[in-house]
Amino acid sequence: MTPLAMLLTLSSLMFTLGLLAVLTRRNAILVLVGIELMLNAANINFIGFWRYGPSDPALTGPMFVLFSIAIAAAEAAVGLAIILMVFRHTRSTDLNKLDSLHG
Amino acid sequence: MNQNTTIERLPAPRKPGRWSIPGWGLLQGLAVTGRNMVESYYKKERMTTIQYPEERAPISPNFRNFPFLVYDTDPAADLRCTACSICEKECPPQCIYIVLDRDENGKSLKRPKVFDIDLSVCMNCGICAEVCPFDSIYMDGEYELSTDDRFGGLLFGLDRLAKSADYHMKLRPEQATEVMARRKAEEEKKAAAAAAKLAKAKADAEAKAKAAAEVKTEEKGESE
Amino acid sequence: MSLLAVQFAPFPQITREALPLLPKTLVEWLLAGFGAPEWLVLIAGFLVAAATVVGVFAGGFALLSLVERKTLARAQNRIGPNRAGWFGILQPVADGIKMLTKEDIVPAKAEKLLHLLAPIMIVVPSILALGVIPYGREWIPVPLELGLLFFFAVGAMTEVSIFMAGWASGSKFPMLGAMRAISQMVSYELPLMICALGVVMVSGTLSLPDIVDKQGGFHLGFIPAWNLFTPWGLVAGLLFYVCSIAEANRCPFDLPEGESEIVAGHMTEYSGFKYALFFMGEYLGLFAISGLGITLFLGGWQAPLPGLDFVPSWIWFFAKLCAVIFSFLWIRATFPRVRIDQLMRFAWLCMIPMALLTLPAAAIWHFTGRGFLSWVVTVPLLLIPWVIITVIYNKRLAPTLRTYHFAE
Amino acid sequence: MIPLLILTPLILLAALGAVWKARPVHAALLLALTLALNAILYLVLSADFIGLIQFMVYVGAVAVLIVFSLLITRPGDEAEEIARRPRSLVTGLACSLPVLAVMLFIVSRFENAGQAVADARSVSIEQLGTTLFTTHAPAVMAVGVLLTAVMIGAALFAREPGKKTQTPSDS
Repeated sequence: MTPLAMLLTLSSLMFTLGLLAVLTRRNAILVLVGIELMLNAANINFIGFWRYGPSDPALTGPMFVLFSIAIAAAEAAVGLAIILMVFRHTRSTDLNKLDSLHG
Repeated sequence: MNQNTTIERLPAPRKPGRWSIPGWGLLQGLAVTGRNMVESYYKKERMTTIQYPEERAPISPNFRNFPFLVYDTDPAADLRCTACSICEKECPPQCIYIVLDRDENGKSLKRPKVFDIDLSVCMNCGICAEVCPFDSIYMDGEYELSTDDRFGGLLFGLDRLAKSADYHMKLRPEQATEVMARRKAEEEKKAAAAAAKLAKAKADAEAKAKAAAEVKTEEKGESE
Repeated sequence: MSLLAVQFAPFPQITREALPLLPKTLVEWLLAGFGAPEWLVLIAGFLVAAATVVGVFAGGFALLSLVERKTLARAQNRIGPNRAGWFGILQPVADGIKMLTKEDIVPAKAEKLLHLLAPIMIVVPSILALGVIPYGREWIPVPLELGLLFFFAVGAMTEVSIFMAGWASGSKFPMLGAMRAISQMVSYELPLMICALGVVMVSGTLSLPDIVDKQGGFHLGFIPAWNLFTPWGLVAGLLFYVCSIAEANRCPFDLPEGESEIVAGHMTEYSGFKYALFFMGEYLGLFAISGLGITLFLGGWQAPLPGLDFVPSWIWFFAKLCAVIFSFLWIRATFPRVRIDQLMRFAWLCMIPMALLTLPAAAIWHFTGRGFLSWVVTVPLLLIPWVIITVIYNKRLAPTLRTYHFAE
Repeated sequence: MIPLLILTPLILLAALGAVWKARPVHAALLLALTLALNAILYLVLSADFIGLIQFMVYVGAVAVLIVFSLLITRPGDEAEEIARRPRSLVTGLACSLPVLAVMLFIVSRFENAGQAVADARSVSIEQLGTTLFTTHAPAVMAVGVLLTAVMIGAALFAREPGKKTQTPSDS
């Protein structure tokens, strides 16, 4: 197993775990935890390909991770702000209870 | 007082119309503590700390702590206490325990055989000192009474309670002087009364003797 | 027999500059002499160098705990601890013995593992952060290229450990203290980093030794070329100073452990050695952030006047450290604690805008040649928020004559 | 290779814990651990700058933010979560296992092609900065605009309704 394959396996496993968290968790904040895991799995791929792939003068791998981190932070901030607002309305962060748009 | 009382504080309130720089107050505060830090090294009057075991603050004459018993010259024989038990009865937390001393015939010796004060119960109210008619019990100035023996160490018997009149004088000169003067006056009065009594008794005895002698002579005369 | 075969190289020359490296050199020399493999020598050298830094600052922590009490006492016209040893010099030892022999209480509702981990995790980042600071011309424990970034990255760990302490204790005061601490640290980390960014922009490097090197030399022959003596550097330095007080949880920003309100904040449920670890972490963090401030703005180990280079550079660093720490103590002795809403408003409405303004100021300073023109342009730019604050302060915030409606 | 062999199972374990732990705070702390280990992984892969940024942003900001909002909101009942677990796990696994299978299949096919293994590749901070502000300058601007919008948006969201002068919350 080459290091790259190992990193890719790690990343796919981590992505699956994140997906599992998003699918099974009912607490909105913990769903966000799953999303963070998935984003990080993607980042591992980028770093792995940069490290073990062909040389790239534009440094796309680290750059992409940098932007991804920035956007993940933004996403977390907005996501949590929305969750807080929802919590203020319904006194709960349980996604199953947020069904007022069901019709 | 009117309803809108203004309380003047340091620093002086800002006058309307005068502009102040934000942060100036902070610098003033720093200056105050800075001056403290520097001046405390050479200005004696700034340091009010008393280094306790070596130095002690003088205690006020009105400072009162647990009670003690006064004797004039000899703690065994000369205790002022007569074991009248007034203090025992008056004591609110009932921390005083007195047993009257009696001779073998059961006659009162007018002195305590046992006089115990439980300091862990005493609440330093000073009622015992107030009610004592014999100027015997006063409040002490002693405050280093801590002990590792919770029961025995705080149960004070005669041996630890009895203190001399000189000690009282040193502890509370004003009160002691007054007491001593009163006692002296009383003693003098008593002595005078005793002398008067003695004189009267003597006179009585003389009169009696005289009368007896007269009777005797009369009897003698009669018998003769 | 093998001892006889030991071949000692001649002991390397120790200059005054490299004096703090003496233990490391000694161990390396001994190990090499005994014929240890090269990797062992390397690792041992690193370990001893790390132990030197940790030892110096653990001693500094002990000393500071005494000096702080003495200074506070003097500011309040008291004497301070003077019983244990000569002028109380053994007081830290007595405190340490007391702390170590105390019972280690773990509340019944506590999360045992996290409760144990939190005090350890609060000391570790402080020690790691101390590792990248250049203490002298030759005394740089770990010369990282990304030293500044490393400092802030490990500093981020403190928040998590404070949260762990507060949450794992399983009671209210630690929880409240942790929430206060986290919101305070997150808020003040932002201006702290922005202030440091100005220095990075002007120096063009993230490496702390390089930043110190860039501050060498003197203007007009006697003014040291430190970042503090530039308009943007003065503002950024002062903001950095205020933020570092908040980051180190020192008075007047010591809300997370405000004794009068929430007992001891996140440390309430700790006792004995763990409590001492919290204190150690706090003081080591104070050393680290002061060291960073000195490195960024006060020229690190550079001498303050020309011609003073005969004094070893690390002595200058520690002299500056002492001065900065003393100013922290002085401030602690002077100011009362602020309220939590004042604290947050101050961070977001005052510190961050002012810190953000130092960035364009630093850029202008850099690109206008750092001369007269730079002064002319940057000083008014930096004065804008000051003017605004003065106006707001005088119009709306300043304490005026107080009226008590229901007081006699 | 050896650091990778050590780190990979650790990261997976921490991530598994973050997904599995019923108590929300434990999950969030394990997420922080996962992210920190990820940062170490980047350091091992000689992406120093990215590793430290990851540590600073994820551990210092995102994880703390998540933990903080867990404190503010009252998390739901743990027992309920555990009781619901078998059912939700079936659906979750049913959806995610195919994804995993596809990904692992691609990885196993990729291994044959993955020949170009550079032994040591690191990037200096100057190189990184230059590339960032030349080749990727438009992206930097876009991210800057995004972050500003997010800051304002989060502050607006988090503001208590009805109060006019509220300090912006940390976001």
